[in-house]
Amino acid sequence: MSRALASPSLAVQRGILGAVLLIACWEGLARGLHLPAYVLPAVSDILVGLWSKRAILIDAAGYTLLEALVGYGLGCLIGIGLAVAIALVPALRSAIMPLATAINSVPVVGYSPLILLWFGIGVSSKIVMVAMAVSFTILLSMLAGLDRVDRRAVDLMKSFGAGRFGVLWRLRLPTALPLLLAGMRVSTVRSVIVAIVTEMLGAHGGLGWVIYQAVLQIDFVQVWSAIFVASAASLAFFGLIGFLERKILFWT
Amino acid sequence: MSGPAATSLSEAAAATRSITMPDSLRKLVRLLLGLAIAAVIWEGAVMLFGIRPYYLPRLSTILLAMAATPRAYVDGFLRTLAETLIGFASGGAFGVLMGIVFFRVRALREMIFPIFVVSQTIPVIAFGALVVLWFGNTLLAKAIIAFYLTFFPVTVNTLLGLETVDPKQVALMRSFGASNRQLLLRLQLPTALPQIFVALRLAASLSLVGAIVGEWFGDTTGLGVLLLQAMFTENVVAIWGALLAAALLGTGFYAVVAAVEQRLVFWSAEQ
Amino acid sequence: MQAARLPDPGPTIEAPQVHPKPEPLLELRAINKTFGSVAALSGLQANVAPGEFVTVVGPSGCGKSTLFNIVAGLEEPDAGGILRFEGKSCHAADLLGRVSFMPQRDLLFPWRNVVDNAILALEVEGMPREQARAKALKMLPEFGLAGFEKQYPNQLSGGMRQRVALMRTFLFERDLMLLDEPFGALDALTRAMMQRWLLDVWQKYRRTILFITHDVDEAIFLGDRVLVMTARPGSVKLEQIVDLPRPRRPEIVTSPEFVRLKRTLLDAIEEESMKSFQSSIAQEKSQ
Amino acid sequence: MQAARLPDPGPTIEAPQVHPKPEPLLELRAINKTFGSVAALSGLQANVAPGEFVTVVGPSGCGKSTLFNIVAGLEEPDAGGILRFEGKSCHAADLLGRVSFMPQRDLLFPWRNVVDNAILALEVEGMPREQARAKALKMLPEFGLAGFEKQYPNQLSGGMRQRVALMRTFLFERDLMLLDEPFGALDALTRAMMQRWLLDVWQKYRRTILFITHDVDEAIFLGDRVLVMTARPGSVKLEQIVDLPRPRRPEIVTSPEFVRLKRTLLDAIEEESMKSFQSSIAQEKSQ
Amino acid sequence: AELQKASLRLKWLPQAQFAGFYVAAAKGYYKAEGIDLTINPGGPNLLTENLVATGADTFGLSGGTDSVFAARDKGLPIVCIGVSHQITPFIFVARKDGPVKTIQDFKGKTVTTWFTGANHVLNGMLAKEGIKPDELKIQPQQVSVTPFVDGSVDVITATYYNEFYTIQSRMPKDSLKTFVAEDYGITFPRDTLIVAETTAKEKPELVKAFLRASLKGWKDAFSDPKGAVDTVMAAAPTLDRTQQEFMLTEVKRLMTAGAAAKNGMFWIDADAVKTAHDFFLKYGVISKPLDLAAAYDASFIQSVPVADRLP
Ligand SMILES: Nc1ncnc2c1ncn2[C@@H]1O[C@H](COP(=O)(O)OP(=O)(O)OP(=O)(O)O)[C@@H](O)[C@H]1O
Ligand SMILES: Nc1ncnc2c1ncn2[C@@H]1O[C@H](COP(=O)(O)OP(=O)(O)OP(=O)(O)O)[C@@H](O)[C@H]1O
Ligand SMILES: Cc1ncc(C[n+]2csc(CCO)c2C)c(N)n1
Ligand SMILES: [Mg+2]
Ligand SMILES: [Mg+2]
Repeated sequence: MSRALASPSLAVQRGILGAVLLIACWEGLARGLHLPAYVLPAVSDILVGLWSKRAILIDAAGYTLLEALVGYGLGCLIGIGLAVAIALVPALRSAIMPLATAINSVPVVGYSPLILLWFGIGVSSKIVMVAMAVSFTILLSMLAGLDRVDRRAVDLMKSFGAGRFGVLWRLRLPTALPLLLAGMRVSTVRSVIVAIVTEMLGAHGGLGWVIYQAVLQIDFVQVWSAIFVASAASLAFFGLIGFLERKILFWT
Repeated sequence: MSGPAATSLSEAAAATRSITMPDSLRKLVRLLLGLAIAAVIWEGAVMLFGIRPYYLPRLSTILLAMAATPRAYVDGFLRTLAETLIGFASGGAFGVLMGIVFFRVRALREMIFPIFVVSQTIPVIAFGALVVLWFGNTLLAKAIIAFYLTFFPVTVNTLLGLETVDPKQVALMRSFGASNRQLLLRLQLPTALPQIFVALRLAASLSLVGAIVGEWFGDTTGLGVLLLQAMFTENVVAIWGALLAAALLGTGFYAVVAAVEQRLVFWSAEQ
Repeated sequence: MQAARLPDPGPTIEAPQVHPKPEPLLELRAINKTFGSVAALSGLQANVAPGEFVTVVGPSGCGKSTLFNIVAGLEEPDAGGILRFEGKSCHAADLLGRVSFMPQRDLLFPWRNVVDNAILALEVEGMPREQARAKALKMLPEFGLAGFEKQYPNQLSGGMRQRVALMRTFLFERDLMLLDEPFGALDALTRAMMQRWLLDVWQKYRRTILFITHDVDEAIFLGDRVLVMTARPGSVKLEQIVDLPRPRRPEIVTSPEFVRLKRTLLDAIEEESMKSFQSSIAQEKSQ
Repeated sequence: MQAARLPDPGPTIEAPQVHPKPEPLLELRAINKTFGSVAALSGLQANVAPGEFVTVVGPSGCGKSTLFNIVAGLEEPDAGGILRFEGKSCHAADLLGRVSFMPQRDLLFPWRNVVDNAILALEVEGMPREQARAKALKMLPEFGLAGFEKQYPNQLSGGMRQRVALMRTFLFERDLMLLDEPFGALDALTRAMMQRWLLDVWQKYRRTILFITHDVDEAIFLGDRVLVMTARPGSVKLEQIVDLPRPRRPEIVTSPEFVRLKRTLLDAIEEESMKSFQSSIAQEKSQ
Repeated sequence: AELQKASLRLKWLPQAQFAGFYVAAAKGYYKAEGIDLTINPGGPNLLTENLVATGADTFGLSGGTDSVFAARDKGLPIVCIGVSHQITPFIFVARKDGPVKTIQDFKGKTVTTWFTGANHVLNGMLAKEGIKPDELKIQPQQVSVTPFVDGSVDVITATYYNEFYTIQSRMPKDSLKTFVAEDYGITFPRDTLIVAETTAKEKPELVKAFLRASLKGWKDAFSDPKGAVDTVMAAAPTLDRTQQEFMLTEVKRLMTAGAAAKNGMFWIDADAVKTAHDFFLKYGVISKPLDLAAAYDASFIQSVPVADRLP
């Protein structure tokens, strides 16, 4: 009981300790070596910059998060859907997997010119890019999870007269959940990044757009402020999925 | 040992081998057939539906354009391959290592893992310029970016895999007096291996992303350079050329990793 | 596969001691099963009449579980074998969902607690969860699991896990039940109680049961008939009718009739088990 | 934890039937073990003399495996318990690597074939792989596994898996062996052969053995002493010395002496098992 | 003698826009001046001023006068030693048959532009015409000109040498209407050669040598355009030759326009720089007046005889 209460707080303490050490090193390096802002601004300067530009940054973060979330949701649906389709119709595997691998082995950013061409410079192209990036990770994780099911357990379900769908729903999906959720957790961060990267190639707004503008205006404090905001947003997203993961996977 | 059972086993092995040969050949033929069909569909669809080349050029046009400057594609392919491999190998090794360290040393995990997560939330493009600033236009700089994208999923999955080890099996090993090292090598890593390979397959793709994006910071050779160039000269044919080359590289690399996985993780092969 | 669908082969040629019931529920003829280079079953032949309780004994690794997998519909026998269920020739796969099967390993799902593991088959059948749970909860005490309904499998002892698996099978009510060493991990008394209870259930509902065990006493005590299997590749070596009166009292095990049957069976099994150990004995002698 | 390191409590107060050997190899006093709200063991007390063969029986879920886990060093008893090995007071963890332990589930590694699973403990000890394999290959026939050395666990029958696990334990040669239902999944004859073989090994090498079983015949046939455990929370209800002459012949099971012992033990077990089923019986009566 | 290592960071990917440098390198003009020069391409995510200021690169061909102002304004220690494009390289393009006939027609229309300098040109032109930027829909311009060709954008920004070519290859030239900055009295010289302040101070000979070699390269490039495009295409083989030849022609026009016609290539036109500076100051693009003499140092280019600077 007391351990259950004490250990997370210890974990948090250590996490904070790690963060503090990192920030101290950074601050010390930047201040100690008098690094100019265009090499590496001090954390304190970044935080000050962040505060002064908070309105712009919050707006941009909202814009980016919207793209990331919608794309993420879409990507999860597509990835899970494909994996489930493969699980239900094994013949699909040899059709879907090589194609998915080929598509995924080109960096999503590689498609950006085509996606921007096809979907325009607005929000939809970012969503498509995020969905593409997320769906493959989810597909792989989910499939690995679905595949690792115990053959004898499948046999048992079959002997109960369970069809493919029954086996999938009652056995394979629960077996796949830990891997799926791990994939979903990793994907949170990627979704924000892909949204930002695509914004940097052409957008009406968002953190990537802010970063791109700031680079060209040689405002590196603003670049880092935007990166901080992006990090915080991804981290919150990551934490949320991690929280759900722990709630869902009570038996592990 | 060389009783009748042993003979029948080796016979069985020989039998399986003689079945595998045409099997792999058949797979290859099927693959080539699949590719040919895809090519015909592509070519046919563009001609049939009159798709404008700015949206989708004919496959033959793309292949001819690639054949016109083969050196550019071959050099780019090899260079990107080298960057990818270095990034993948170092990222994979570091990822597994950190997974193990985090698994073993809870305090380190609690201190550093959040920082790893934070590091992954920084878009590469934002700090790619810094990498050029620090490491110049070197192969190393690209490999570092590939490494940066690769190690994290491997760490996460290694950790996850190590944690799924059956405590009863750990207990058994412990009862044999197994040291931590033996526990790791003989039980925990093998148990985690399927999970690690899921991440490595992902990492195969991510390391290529890293290499290509890395080449967007003022490099002279590589598929990323070709892609960027095509992108900004709005040369849709060349974009597709670079995409096809990247797809070939990525799919090939992925296939190699998947093949290694099938060899090493034979026991989890299901259905 | 086509070869398996031969026309009805007419009345089966039966050994004299075979049960004389006219229409078997399950009929197996010339069943072979090979895994790579290992022949698990070879030329197996057996009939099971409706409502009959048939026990199966045989040396370890002789193919008993393989036989069950075939009858449960999970594995097709090699081409040429004949499989008939309720008088109709069929593929093994046609039997999926028509027999209730308890595998040798418990195969509980770690994310389901005791009750939810028990109602798995009911859920598959489409029974609403609450109704299925209510049904299962009522049975818990009978299986010695009262108070454990909310536990997860990793919190149970070996015997308790097996009882949950058994309960799951019982809740899946089918004419034919296949039980693969269901009492293997139970202590003597729990085992004896489960045996008596099983006989009660069987007599009440007249479900046909095929029952694998390693305990000859158990095989005789429970069965109408005992099938003794040969060493790998397995086939039926002996079909022994057990014509002890029912209901059977625990004391029956000391009756001369029982002891005589046991002797016959042990001799048959011993002969087969010996084959598995031929080489080991040769080795021991040479030392 | 400090409480466990009490000064030597002097000569133990022993029930009259306890083995009179002067220096026990293993000594357990006032052992408790609680999992959350479930008390698995409570006030357990037992001694095992060097070279002794002690069998343990008790109702399912009474804490036998838990006891073994403690003696194997895998689980610490609750504070206050006393554990002594080779005359020295110690923590459970100190026993790691000093007893050879066969768990109830086989726990074979799916990525290792039969031989490599068998040599696991030898490898851990640092024996070169080839040497260990040679040693294991020689033992395969004795375990009825000849010709199966290259198979992987998922290609084995239940009994074969158990034999591989048993072989793994035997290759790990330690003074104290803990066997948790090692013959549970074996057929009658294989089981009888393994029993005789185990007695041979035990007499030849005089290893001390603690052996869990559900089969009272087996417990008497093998043991110098039978410990009967109470229902959960488990403790030792009865220590029954088996003073049958050795070597024991299979025929011994029909001797009056054997039958008398069996009656005593069954009565004790029955009383305990009944407790587990109290509620179930109440329920059955009410129907 | 020992060759001195140096690098030139371009503002963009290899193309005929930078032909002279590639020709000079290929013909060994830098080696002849004692410089072992590496040409590093730029790209969308790199800022040449930054790389030169930090010393990662010795020389830079950076965005233009606007980006030099911005860099100096932020305290980056760089100096401009020459200006390549003497007049604004951007134009704004509309369809002849479309609704935009005059700049007044921009009102309420969709205009795309780059927010990397070209936006200032647009704002300047609008200001001269008394139009406020919020009266039209100004959007960031993406890579592709397709939205304009498709008609979903009314006015697009184009460089003479690049996008204008692409547009013309997809719709007839006489269907286009162009708006030129100079017609509205605005000039933004672009493509500035820069070095770090320390380089300018400590290695003036290196800088001069670099300029001499580069100018020779450019002269060769203009006298043998086909050969120059060959050289560029050796560095970037997938480029479109016709487009590169077109680019070189246009770049020559931009490099030899205005004061350069008389004073030669890379001339720093102090008046044009001053006008641009005042304009930026007025619109708050830079925070404070800059010391133009320190930011633009013409002494290096003037060390090369005028004859060697004329193509
Ligand atoms: N990790 C655990 N968490 C919670 N409860 C546990 C745990 N391990 C064992 N128990 C409980 O402790 C009790 C004793 O379990 P144990 O496995 O020792 O029984 P056993 O005597 O070996 O039974 P069996 O003969 O069925 O194998 C059981 O009630 C079980 O539910
Ligand atoms: N999937 C498989 N692949 C290869 N061999 C197999 C497979 N399944 C079973 N076998 C082999 O078939 C034979 C019979 O196995 P089976 O499990 O039917 O035995 P069993 O009679 O149930 O034994 P036990 O009493 O030990 O459970 C064994 O020799 C086993 O090695
Ligand atoms: C994303 C993006 N940003 C800026 C430009 C501007 N631009 C147009 S041509 C060119 C090269 C040299 O003048 C530059 C920098 C672009 N095209 N794409
Ligand atoms: Mg079996
Ligand atoms: Mg147990």
